[in-house]
Amino acid sequence: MKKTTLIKSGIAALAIAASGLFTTNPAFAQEAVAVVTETVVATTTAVVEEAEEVSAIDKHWEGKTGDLAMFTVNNLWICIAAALVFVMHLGFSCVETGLTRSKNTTNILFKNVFIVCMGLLAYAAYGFNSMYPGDNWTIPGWLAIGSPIANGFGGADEVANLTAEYNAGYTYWGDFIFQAMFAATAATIISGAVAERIKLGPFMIAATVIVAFAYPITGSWEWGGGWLSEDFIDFAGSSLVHAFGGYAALAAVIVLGPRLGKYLPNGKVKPILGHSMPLAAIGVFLLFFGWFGFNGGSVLSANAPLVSLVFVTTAMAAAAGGITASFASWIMLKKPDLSMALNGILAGLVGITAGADSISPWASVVVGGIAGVLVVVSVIALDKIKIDDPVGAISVHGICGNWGTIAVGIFGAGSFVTQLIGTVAISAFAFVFALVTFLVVKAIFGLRVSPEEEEGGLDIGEHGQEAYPDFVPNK
Amino acid sequence: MKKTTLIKSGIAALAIAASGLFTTNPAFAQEAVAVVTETVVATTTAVVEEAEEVSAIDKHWEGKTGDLAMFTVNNLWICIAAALVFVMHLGFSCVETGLTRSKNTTNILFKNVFIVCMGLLAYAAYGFNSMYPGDNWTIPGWLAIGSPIANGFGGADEVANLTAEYNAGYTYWGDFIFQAMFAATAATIISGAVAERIKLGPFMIAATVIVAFAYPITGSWEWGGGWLSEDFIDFAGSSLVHAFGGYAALAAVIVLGPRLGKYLPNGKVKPILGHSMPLAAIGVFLLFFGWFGFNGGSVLSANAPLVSLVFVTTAMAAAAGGITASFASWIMLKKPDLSMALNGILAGLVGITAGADSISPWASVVVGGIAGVLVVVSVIALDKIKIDDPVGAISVHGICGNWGTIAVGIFGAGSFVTQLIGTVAISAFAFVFALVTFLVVKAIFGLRVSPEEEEGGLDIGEHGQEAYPDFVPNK
Amino acid sequence: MKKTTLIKSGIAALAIAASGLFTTNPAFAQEAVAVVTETVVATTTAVVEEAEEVSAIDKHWEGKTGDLAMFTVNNLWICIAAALVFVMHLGFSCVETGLTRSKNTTNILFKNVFIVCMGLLAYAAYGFNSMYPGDNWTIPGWLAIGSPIANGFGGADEVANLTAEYNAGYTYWGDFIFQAMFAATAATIISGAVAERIKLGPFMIAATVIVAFAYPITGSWEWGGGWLSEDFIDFAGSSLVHAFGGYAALAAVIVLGPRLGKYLPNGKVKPILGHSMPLAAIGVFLLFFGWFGFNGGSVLSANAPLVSLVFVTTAMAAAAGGITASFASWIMLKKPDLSMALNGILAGLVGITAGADSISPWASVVVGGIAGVLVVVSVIALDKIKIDDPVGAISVHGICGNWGTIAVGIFGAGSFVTQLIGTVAISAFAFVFALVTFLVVKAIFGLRVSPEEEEGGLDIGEHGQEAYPDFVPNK
Amino acid sequence: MKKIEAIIKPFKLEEVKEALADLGIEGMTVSEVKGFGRQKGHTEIYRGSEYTVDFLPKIKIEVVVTDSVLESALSAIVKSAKTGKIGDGKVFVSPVDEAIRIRTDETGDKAI
Amino acid sequence: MKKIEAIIKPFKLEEVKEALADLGIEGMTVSEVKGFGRQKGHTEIYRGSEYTVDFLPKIKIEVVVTDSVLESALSAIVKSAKTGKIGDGKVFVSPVDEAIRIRTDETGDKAI
Amino acid sequence: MKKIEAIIKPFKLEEVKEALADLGIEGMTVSEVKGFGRQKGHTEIYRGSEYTVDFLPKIKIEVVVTDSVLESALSAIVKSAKTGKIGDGKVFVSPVDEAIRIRTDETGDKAI
Ligand SMILES: Nc1ncnc2c1ncn2[C@@H]1O[C@H](COP(=O)(O)OP(=O)(O)O)[C@@H](O)[C@H]1O
Ligand SMILES: Nc1ncnc2c1ncn2[C@@H]1O[C@H](COP(=O)(O)OP(=O)(O)O)[C@@H](O)[C@H]1O
Ligand SMILES: Nc1ncnc2c1ncn2[C@@H]1O[C@H](COP(=O)(O)OP(=O)(O)O)[C@@H](O)[C@H]1O
Repeated sequence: MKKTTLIKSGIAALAIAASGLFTTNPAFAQEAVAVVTETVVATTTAVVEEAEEVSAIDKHWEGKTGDLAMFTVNNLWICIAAALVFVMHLGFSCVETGLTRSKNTTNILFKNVFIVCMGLLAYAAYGFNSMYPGDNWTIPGWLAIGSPIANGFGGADEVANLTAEYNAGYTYWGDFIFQAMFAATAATIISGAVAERIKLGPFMIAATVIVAFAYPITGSWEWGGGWLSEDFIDFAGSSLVHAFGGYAALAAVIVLGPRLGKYLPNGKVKPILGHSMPLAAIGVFLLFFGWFGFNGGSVLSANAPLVSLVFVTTAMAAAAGGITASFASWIMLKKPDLSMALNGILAGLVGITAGADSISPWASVVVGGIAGVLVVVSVIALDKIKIDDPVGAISVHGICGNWGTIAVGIFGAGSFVTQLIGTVAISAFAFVFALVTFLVVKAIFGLRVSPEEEEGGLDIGEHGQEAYPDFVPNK
Repeated sequence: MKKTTLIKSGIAALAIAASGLFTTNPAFAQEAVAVVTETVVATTTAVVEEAEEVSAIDKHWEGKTGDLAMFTVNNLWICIAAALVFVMHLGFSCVETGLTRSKNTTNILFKNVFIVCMGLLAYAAYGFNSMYPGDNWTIPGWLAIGSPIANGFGGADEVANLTAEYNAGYTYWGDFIFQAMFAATAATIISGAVAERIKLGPFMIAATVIVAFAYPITGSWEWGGGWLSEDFIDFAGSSLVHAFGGYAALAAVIVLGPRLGKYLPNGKVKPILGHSMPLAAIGVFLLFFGWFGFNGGSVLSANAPLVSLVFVTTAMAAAAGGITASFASWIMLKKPDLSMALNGILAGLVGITAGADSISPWASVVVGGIAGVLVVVSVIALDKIKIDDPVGAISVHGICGNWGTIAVGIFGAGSFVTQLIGTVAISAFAFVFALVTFLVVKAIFGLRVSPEEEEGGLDIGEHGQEAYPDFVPNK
Repeated sequence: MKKTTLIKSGIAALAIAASGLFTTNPAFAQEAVAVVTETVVATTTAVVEEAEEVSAIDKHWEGKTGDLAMFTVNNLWICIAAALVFVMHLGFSCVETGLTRSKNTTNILFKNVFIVCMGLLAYAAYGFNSMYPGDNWTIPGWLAIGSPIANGFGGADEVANLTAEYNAGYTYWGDFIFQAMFAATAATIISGAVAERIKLGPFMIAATVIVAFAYPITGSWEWGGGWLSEDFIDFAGSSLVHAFGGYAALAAVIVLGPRLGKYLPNGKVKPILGHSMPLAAIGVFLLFFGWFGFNGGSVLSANAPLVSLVFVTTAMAAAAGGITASFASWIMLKKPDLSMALNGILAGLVGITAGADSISPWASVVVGGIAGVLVVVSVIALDKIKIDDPVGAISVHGICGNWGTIAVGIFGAGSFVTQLIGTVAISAFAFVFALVTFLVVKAIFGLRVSPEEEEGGLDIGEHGQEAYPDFVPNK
Repeated sequence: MKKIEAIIKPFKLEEVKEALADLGIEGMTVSEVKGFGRQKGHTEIYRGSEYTVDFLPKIKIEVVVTDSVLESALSAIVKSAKTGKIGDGKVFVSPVDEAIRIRTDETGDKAI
Repeated sequence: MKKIEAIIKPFKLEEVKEALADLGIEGMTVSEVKGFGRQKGHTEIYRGSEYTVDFLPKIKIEVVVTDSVLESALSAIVKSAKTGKIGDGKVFVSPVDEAIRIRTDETGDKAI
Repeated sequence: MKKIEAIIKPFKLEEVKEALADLGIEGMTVSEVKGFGRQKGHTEIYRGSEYTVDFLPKIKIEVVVTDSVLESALSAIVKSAKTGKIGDGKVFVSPVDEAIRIRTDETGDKAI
């Protein structure tokens, strides 16, 4: 009963998100087709016309083969970078799975699959245009109401969208796909922090709301030309993506509470070990790989000096973070802790993200190195105050996201105060929005699985599907 | 005895495939070197001459730096796309391994390793030139007999092969490597469907025959300028690659029969659970990633509007497929089934492949979304009629490959009837060719391992090598 | 006590490597910041100035959009190739982890994480400038003392470093990041061969010394314009990277000795099985993928004919190696051995690396095919002489690295004798340097864990962290 | 009260369980074990070196029964686990002094 | 000397161990098993087909004790393992003839 | 007939098996267990929090023997499993009433 209601709500939320343009509920598939057909036919016609109109684009580039080549390589890089950012979602999935128990593996993977898919759709339906409103602000500099991507397509003049008239670095589509891949990241960060105890349906609803509505708001402040866009510097999103996700995760964890048995009555912390170090390591390496797209693509063109500099600063900060976290854990915890070394790499990456294009390579080593220490201290400190974050998401993305933003005010081109204001504003907004969202969702649907389900694992509880069922005699 | 004969036959098949140009049997390695030397010396000379002749290429581009830059970025994208398609083979390996039992893991991985390697070699030796025959048709529009890649190399004029004279989008080599990576995909699809019960040697022979001879035939119909090339639209191969593989898999499964214990005497279906959900999820994410190369590269240049549009439609369809399959399984099967969500993403990807460049983004959501539902229904339906496909390959690639092709007739630039004819013709050819191949191989070598081996696992039976042997005390 | 000393030494080594520019010891973080600030401020100023000076770069390209586009696509490819080479480190990690026992998994992953991070930092601090000394040789043609990367940044004229004035194919940064990714590879190769018995701290020190000081020396001989750079041909490093790593690994294994229980008193070899075939296979596929960047990027531009030819020869050699190793193991060992097939792919890749741009595709099949047989024979032979190499690193990288280099003298543009001299010189230097390094480290710190620790696993012994702890009741 | 320990081939578990259930036996405990017996292992080659896999995967079923059903349980197990081929496994019977159901504190035959 | 075999719910292991330790019991052996009992498994659906998971994950604790502590050990186990819900598990007691400590060759009660 | 249960250090399995085989003992069953004993576990730190690994990996060997070989089997096990260091493990002997070879229906000593 309740489950069905839940699903219906989920569908409803999605349907709203899609502004009525499409629905994902298969039961309504036929209706959906009908509903969609009109729009589709319209846009299809547009596509066909575009094909015929190709000459307009050709005309645009006539006699400018050099410019066309530049535009082509720029746009190609944005697309490839989008694919690399996509890989980060696999990275997140692996890290989260590896650092939690095997009985919750199916659930974690399912959440990650959902988030990527939902994120792309929600961003198309709403986020993209509300994050980059142009002049269509609802509250100037602070809030814009988006309109579905279809607008940008069906109605637009192709030359204006598909050539350098749109942007020297990419077409409208290149722009969209790169930004869309970023969007889901915020929810993925939350997913790790709330793992092993959150109800699937409510999580899906809350994550959808945050990705669809909250992420574009702070995004518009800086990248969309809003109130932070003048002096605040957040190159690829230490604050806008990572701190955003980290503080939303913090709110979620506070509402949700720690995993059973993590904090003992005697005040001791009982660690709950992750079940697969290879998965965690694969995840971090893939995140490192994908980050070349995340930061490198944020140059928003293939500009040779900048892209190559960004690759260098990104790699150097990650390396420094990995090294300092290793030694920090070795010294502070007696033995070199692989999970900390891995978190250290991520910390370095998050740390350099705000200033990857404006911080010198050796300064990036300092930024990443400090992030690597910060993450170790932060992970330990959060456990002290009973904030239970199985994968270290709050420390990696929240704390190091703040640090990275501020670091631009120290080592980069930014002003310390502006950077501080910006990162605090973004983190605070993310925290409050997520807090309200999770509280509301909790009030309506409940947020936490039963203790029995938590003990037995969410794989059985939510999915009836073990992740490693090989010794399950079944009939 | 028999095993040796088998191996010899395998070698023979390969030797034929290579048109006598090379042999992979190490026992004959010395002879092989002798045999090959002549050709090699000839082609090597060519390479050297090319090096000296570089001026000819330089001359070709003289004063056309813009054109050269365009050609360079185009060709680079084809190469990178080829590498991304290569990653799909890792994706397939992981999905297949994850969705089957651990006792057959080594066997599945070995088959996948073999297929990629063999596919590349066979395509070089025979497939490439028979798929793109130019004017050298044996039966015009229907069949061409290939000639080894060496011809194209040693004998050709370099300027003609290595500049835009060959193609505005790529060199001869770029062309080859991109197409070669596609070729092995068909056999990989079969590999998943016949997993956990097929004899290794016979599978290798059948897979080689299908990849080397059958795939280029249907390929030539459309992409090689054959009878389907006029009006039929199959952008990146919903039919030519996926439906082809899916229906070949169907034939193989029919000849082979279901796994022991899957269909109970009482008519019930006993599911055989996959042994590692993380592997399955990693596989699907990697396939999603690689698909950006599969579809994006099929633009056959780095054309900015088209490549970026294809990235968008590809991602949107995948996302929609993942979402609808999740909800479809949730509603129809009571709980959200991760393996279905994963299949749904693949379904969306297969579905959009035929029309990725001609279907609008919102229509691609519909195409992918329908594919996601289709795959769930199809997986369940195939089990009803006792077609045992451990990984859902027939549903994902066959059924959704058909759907995707037809969808171009609904939402894209194609005609419904032509699309239907095309996909049916390709699927039918693949089915019949594979049926005959597997029946012949079965008659000669037998196709199925003994029940004892099936119970004990093919890892021990075929390879004497457990995939996870850690608790095997051995001396 | 001793442990602390060890750590201090590690830090000292690193500190030296960084030429005093930074330190990774978190305990000294504050001091470090202070120490670094001066340099950082200086370089930061430079960055800012660069931003203002952008016009100088613009001026450089004025009226040359075609050239700018070429430079941009070239540099982009170098960057993307660097990212692909990075993926190879994940590949190595997976292969090594998969082919060893689960009780040493955390340790192996930690070593690999360390190597990548340390390699990048050490190469920046010392290796890059000593490998490419320009005219600053200490012993002309044989040895150069490097200077930190910062020099190249802070002091340099931006136009000279960030345009085609630096190189037609890449900026200074593109150059650095691509070469830096290569550097760590040598140590990663060693890591596999010494797995399951080496002490962590001493390994870290030895690996750092070899990567930081030895690798740039042989590198400078050929790629840095040294005594081998005239006639010797080693396109992407069959000798300079792979044989170097392989022979350094051989030295390490000789100093270290075999794993307990590998070679029985009765002269028999007791195989120690790898614990996860999926991990090993994932690793090899990722290495294959990354190799497109390793070889393709070594064209040092996006030159269409060469990059595409390199993609083809690389793929064909890998495929041939996989096939011949499969059949070689099938014939020689009765059953097709997946681990050998995987090693065969790597053997083919290593084999073609020296001549990927100068060997014709069919000749590359022969080169790769021979490498595939060689690796099988070599793995078996090394076990006969009690050289215990858990992952086959010496055979894959050492033996096949030699073969690949010599093959250029047979099938490619090189002279047999020169190639032989070059590969022997490089291998011998690597062997001797590593031998001395490991002997010294052994004398000072000890090199081998205790038999108890070896039996219990290095995960517990060195890290106190199991890789798969799920059935560990802990409090 | 007796404890029956049966070491069987893994794929026979389902059948044995059903056979016991048919007798009304409602509880049993199963584990994965490795067995060494007449069914000699197999010789394999890994990377060129031969080795013998002595221990083969088996399933151990433990079921505590009242004396009255012992005989029928034994014959049910033997019948359903038999393939007639080497390696079918063994059944051992041993005395049990007491049984307790944790949930209810019931003891003796009632607890089984 | 008696051997106690307790089949319990996995998350109760820690508590049971503590309860035994409190009695001064210094040794025990634990393994992962699957149990079949009154706590019927659950019906799941995988890719469209229903199946029953009959066997649920349990932990088996084996502890050999002297006759004198048997009673207190039993009640400690029962008390600490109880949730009162179905599936709590069972405890079986069986005779042991002899015990040997490998390290010292000690036998009998001293070896426990 | 007696059942010997030996809890030993994992890396000693091979030696113990050989020692038993030398006595002509042809069957045994082995499983992975975790042991708690005098050999106190170790304290580790994971992400900053300390915890004790109480249970150490051990191997359990179960072998049912005729009364006549019991003594020699016991001493073979003890001798081959001994390292003299804490944690060597224990051997327990308990009565077995009956043994059946599933393949042949043989019972008693012949079935072992
Ligand atoms: N004496 C024994 N004690 C304990 N387990 C035994 C004993 N003999 C056999 N087994 C177990 O029974 C299994 C089957 O024994 P085996 O001799 O191979 O079969 P069969 O009796 O059918 O020929 C062995 O793998 C082992 O696990
Ligand atoms: N007769 C038996 N022999 C061996 N193990 C048993 C027996 N009965 C129950 N068990 C074990 O005890 C566990 C709990 O039994 P169950 O009947 O589910 O619980 P409860 O007695 O608390 O209702 C089972 O899962 C099984 O492992
Ligand atoms: N009373 C017992 N009952 C069951 N198993 C025991 C008992 N005492 C010890 N063990 C097992 O024997 C193993 C070794 O015991 P321990 O006391 O550590 O070694 P030692 O006796 O050599 O000092 C333990 O890990 C545990 O598995």
